[in-house]
Amino acid sequence: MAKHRYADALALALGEEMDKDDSVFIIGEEVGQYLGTLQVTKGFLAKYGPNRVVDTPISEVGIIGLGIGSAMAGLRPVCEMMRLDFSLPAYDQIVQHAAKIRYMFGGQFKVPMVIRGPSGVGRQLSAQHSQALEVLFAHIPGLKVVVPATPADAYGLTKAAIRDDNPVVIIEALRMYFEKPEALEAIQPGLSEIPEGDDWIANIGEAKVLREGKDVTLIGYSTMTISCLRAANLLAQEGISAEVIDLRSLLPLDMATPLASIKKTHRAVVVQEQWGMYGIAAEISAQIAERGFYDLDAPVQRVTGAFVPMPYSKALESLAYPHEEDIVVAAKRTLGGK
Amino acid sequence: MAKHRYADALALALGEEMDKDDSVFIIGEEVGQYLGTLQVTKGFLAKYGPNRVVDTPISEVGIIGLGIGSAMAGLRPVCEMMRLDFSLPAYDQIVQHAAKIRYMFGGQFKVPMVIRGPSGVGRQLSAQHSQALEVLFAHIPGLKVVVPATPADAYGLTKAAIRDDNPVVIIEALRMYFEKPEALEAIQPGLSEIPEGDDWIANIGEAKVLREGKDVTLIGYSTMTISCLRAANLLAQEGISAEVIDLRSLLPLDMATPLASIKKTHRAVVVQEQWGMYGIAAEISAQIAERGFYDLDAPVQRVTGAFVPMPYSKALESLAYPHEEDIVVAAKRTLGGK
Amino acid sequence: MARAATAAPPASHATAKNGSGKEADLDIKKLDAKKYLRFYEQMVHIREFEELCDHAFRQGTHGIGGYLHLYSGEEAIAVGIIGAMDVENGDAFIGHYRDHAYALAAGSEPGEVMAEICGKATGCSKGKGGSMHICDAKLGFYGGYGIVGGNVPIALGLAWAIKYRGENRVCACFFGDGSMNQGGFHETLNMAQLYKVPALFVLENNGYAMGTSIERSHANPNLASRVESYAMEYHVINGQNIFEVHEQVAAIVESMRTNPRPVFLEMKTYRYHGHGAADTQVTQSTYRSREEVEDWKTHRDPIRLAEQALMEAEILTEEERERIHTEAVEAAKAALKFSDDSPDPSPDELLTDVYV
Amino acid sequence: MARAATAAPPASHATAKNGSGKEADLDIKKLDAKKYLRFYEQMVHIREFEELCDHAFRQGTHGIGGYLHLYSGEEAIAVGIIGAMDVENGDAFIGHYRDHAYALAAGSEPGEVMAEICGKATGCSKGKGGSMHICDAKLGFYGGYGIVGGNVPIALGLAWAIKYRGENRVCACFFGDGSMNQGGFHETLNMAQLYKVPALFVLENNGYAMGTSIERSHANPNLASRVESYAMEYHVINGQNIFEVHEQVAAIVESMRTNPRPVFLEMKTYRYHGHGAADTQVTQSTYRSREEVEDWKTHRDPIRLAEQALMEAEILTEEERERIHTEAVEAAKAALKFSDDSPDPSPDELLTDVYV
Ligand SMILES: Cc1ncc(C[n+]2csc(CCOP(=O)(O)OP(=O)(O)O)c2C)c(N)n1
Ligand SMILES: Cc1ncc(C[n+]2csc(CCOP(=O)(O)OP(=O)(O)O)c2C)c(N)n1
Ligand SMILES: [Mg+2]
Ligand SMILES: [Mg+2]
Repeated sequence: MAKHRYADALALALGEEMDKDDSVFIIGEEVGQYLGTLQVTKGFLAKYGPNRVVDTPISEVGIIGLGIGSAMAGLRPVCEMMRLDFSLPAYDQIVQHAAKIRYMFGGQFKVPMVIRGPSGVGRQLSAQHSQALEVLFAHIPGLKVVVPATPADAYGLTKAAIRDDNPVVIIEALRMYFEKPEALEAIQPGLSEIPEGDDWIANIGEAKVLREGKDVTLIGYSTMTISCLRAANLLAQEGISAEVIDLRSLLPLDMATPLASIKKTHRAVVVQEQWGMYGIAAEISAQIAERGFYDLDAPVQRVTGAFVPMPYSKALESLAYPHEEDIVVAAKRTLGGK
Repeated sequence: MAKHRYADALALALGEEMDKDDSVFIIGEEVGQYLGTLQVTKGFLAKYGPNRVVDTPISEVGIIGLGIGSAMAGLRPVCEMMRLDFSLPAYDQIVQHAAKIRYMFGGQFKVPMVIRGPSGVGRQLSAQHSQALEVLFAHIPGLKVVVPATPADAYGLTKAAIRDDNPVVIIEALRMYFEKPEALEAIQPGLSEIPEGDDWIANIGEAKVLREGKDVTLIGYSTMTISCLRAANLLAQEGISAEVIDLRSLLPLDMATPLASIKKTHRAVVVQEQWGMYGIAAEISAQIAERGFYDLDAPVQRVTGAFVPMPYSKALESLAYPHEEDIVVAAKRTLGGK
Repeated sequence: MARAATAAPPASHATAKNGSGKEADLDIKKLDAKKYLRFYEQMVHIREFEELCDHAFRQGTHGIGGYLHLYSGEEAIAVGIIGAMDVENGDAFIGHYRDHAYALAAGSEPGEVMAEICGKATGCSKGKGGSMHICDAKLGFYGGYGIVGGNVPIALGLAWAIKYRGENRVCACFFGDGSMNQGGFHETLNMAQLYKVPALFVLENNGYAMGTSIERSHANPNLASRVESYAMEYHVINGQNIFEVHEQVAAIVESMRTNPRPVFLEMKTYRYHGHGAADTQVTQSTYRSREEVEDWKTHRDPIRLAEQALMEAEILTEEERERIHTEAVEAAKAALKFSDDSPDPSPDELLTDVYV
Repeated sequence: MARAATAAPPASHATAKNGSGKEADLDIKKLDAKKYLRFYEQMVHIREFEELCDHAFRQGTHGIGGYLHLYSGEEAIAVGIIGAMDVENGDAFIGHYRDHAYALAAGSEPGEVMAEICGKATGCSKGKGGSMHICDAKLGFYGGYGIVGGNVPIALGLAWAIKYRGENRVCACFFGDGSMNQGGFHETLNMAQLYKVPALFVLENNGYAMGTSIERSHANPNLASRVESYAMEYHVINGQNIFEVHEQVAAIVESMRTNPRPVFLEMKTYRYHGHGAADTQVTQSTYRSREEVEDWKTHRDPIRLAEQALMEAEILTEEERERIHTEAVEAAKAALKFSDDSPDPSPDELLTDVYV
């Protein structure tokens, strides 16, 4: 199977869907003539023309609004946010409109649009450009939210999102964009492979056991899935067998997979890149404790980022989000360690 | 002690703080000449003049931005959102600016502003005007979020919010605005009373035991606190003694009070007006299970609204948010009931 | 010779400058009599429908809750503009929350509109939307929206889809003067002009956004300048005169089909009721006088003006007039009865329609 | 007689219309020589500071990460305008992310600015903000912001506070041409004019927002019309000529003190570097030619133009010129050395400054 970088997997998925379906188009800042801020859409303008690769002013409300309206009219817009943080000026369009139109009009319309862009922390971009905003979307009924961790899912979930008839937010892991396949393969073989053949796409709403284990279940998504795998490698060196689950989709959320795992391991660590308070991991932890109450041998451990706006200085920034060592500590805590 | 309606308590608090401190002013749509959409600021324009009671265009970004800048310059703006739902067009100003300015400038500035307005469900206002958006604020470090349930707290938390040197969002319970004091007193004596004397204000970040009990702890905030009290009355009729905790503030969050209660009751029900997925109750439930793991005799029960945009029809709407009967059922479930 | 009746605006409504200055001097007799009779009839039906809504709201027994925003006084806009579109063949339109008339003007079933307002299962949005969220997909009505300015960027997308497919369709977007102070409005206008999409922006300038007059909320009450700053074509039209509205807009819409571009219409109009049901006589008195309202009702009512012109032109007889009014009252009542006879949505409906 | 040197704009930058047409025909000799020498010196210092930042970023060993947006080419704007303000006595200003120069022009310690860019504990924002979030409260600099257009509504509030207190102060707000396409920009302009706050809106029109030219993003490249649609006073100024910038703005600022109102300045300018450090020669080639950049550097460089005029007017000698340049290089190096010698923020700092 071919090995890809995350960013290339995104490009591949977008291109394939544009080839397949004329109603798919991409719109955003610098997606065309500039070849994409991070070059995901390099070559697209030349290939598909300005009707399908649409450069815009710095007008996120307009971009999302255009996406919503054109989706209602039967197109399949992919709205690129240069960074997902920049979706916030358009948050009203997303939450009050994209998410609600189907319901509030009794099902008369559908809004098959994609909102996507790089997200997350760790690139010294400081407070306004280093956020993991998943909750702001995953709390909203009517949206779907996917969080690809690997090149395979960057590909498979993007394709699935484009074909989905609902508004889907793809929260892309900026830190993964340009990771070399070899580096990923070193963490776990297969991570950079895209399943081939017969038009594979991922199923939105399915979590996945990425590594089997029996002592403790590590649950992550996006970059934190990779950190969980690294942590599992470290734990293995100490004779602890960790199962790693990649959530892949936050809305809908597949809890059956983690709950089944915990039936086996009786211990869980939930990892999230940024703010713990009212964060994604809270829901996972709560559901495990509520629904797996009698399976748990120890309190669920949450490993989350510092509850502060992201600092710029590398020295502070690296303290502000979880590393594999933090996950190892938490895992050991579930096993009675300190 | 004087008994007040919730809306009157808000007006009283705002007026007293404006009397006390010249740097306090109120700005928003229809707050002045129209006398307030819900008449909270009735008479204010005449009393304080147009410099301190500022009517605006329908420009939420401008309103919040004006609030932020003037707060940085030393004033104490109170930005009224006609409904808190309308803060969403200005969400970027709130999350990316108000919340982050202090941190990202290393503490050089403070932003002592208040964003307030009626919120919540239950008035047949349908999808775009019936939301309990607490998570969208409480997930953001740098903000404070208070959720007064009673006239006393509508008064005390509003005053505290205005005096706080940080940006504070007051999520007001629209359904409580015009509840008659007698109706509240019938649920529990004292609910409509504002503590008198010596310039009382509430402490932001303190939960409160509103009713003592020993069998199960009911945890609510805003309208759901009232529903918990009603549920406790129903449970009492069946010989079940419920303790009721009003969270009052979601950020900072006082977990010591609920955890102490659960040490005693060993059972908890957490109630939230709207969306459960990644909702406020998830954090509370998770913390109880994580930190009170060995105290709990039964899984925490969450009682939340339906995970759908709010429907308009009364018949559907009333199914979409929790009622005291639902809380009773959940409480019994913690006690081994079905 | 019968002329389109126009009257001087009451001085008290500073913005009602009575159209663009190039007052239409229309010879009614030369116009399509049947069409205008239908428009007249539609306006009367809408008026009666709205007045019955108001009544039913106050009765409190029909299921109407929440907000209720009525269109009385502005009928010529919805009727004249939607009447210029081919909604059965791909023209699209979208509105704000004052939206019953858009559906009725396009030909939606009044019963389904009323049932929606009353939250019934038979409502056009299955009772899930209510008064603010009427729609009719089969007639190209992409719905009414409750967030001021929120529908405007969506209209950009509807019009974009037309352009994308190379169709000779148009999309109309109705909104109020208050919308112009929302940032998204500006992003939309700029992009619409940049991409030359066939969007017809219809400003219903009724002088007030809730209790705030244009003068108190727009630094420059000359609204044309805001639109012209995007180099967009702009027309001011007397929104009270169905003949002027329709003739001008029909010509514009046709020209948009062959020369796709955005066009902005400022319709001068007035609302008779309070902003919504909560805006009572008492609250209205904080921002406008009864005299002002009466002045508009007396001198610039779209139905009266149409009636007068059609009768002068001998297109409408007194008998017809009475029949139409009677039927309109009956139709509104029938719509309410349809709603009253309809069931509430079934509890299962709570969880449907969140996702496809 | 020495005249303020101005040159015709290179034809390739369509928007560089070389000021308002009423080209200043300033007699340099009649101006305050000391002041302009200081401005010249400041511009040179800023240039060297920025160039060293660029160098240090590429070295990769000084702690600079993330984005880095440099001001080279635009120096006359920050220097001339902030130089017209009384920042020690209550005048305020606020900027976007291309913000080092604002602080330096106001007199912030270059070492503290550089340390911030490098994420050190001694940085003006304690290393928490970085290049995009420089500030200096004691000099009225309310900071640089990373969200396009995000600082503009905040400026409204800063200016509002001045009006609220009845002070005769002003607040300047710096932003780029890209900001004008953000909705909040419009809400702000309307409200600023409605409330007549003393806000000086400073558009740094450098022709591009990242890789997008004005022509490709503004439906109407005549930006004046957008501002005039709010009835706001508007001036176009050649941002490359420190004499024109300062003389005109100083007069405007003084008039704002006695006649408080918002004023909008369009400063025609150009950036020499890529948008940010990630905008390389390769990516720049997608939107502008090397010739265009060279043209500006050669014919409209603010430092060269000032130098020429000051030397012609015999205010600046060749010797002085050399001294200033040498000192500027040294000052920049000293700033970097200060930063290099500074510690990282202590781990405790992670959790401070979230709340008061
Ligand atoms: C973003 C937002 N802010 C405020 C409101 C509350 N609101 C609803 S309608 C309205 C007035 C709108 O007036 P206008 O646009 O002129 O339309 P009209 O009602 O006159 O037809 C206001 C303030 C809202 N729905 N959305
Ligand atoms: C809301 C938002 N959208 C997009 C961006 C990404 N971005 C940062 S700067 C920039 C270009 C801004 O150009 P301009 O305003 O002209 O200022 P200049 O860089 O030319 O000084 C863009 C698109 C952002 N920071 N914020
Ligand atoms: Mg209006
Ligand atoms: Mg620019």
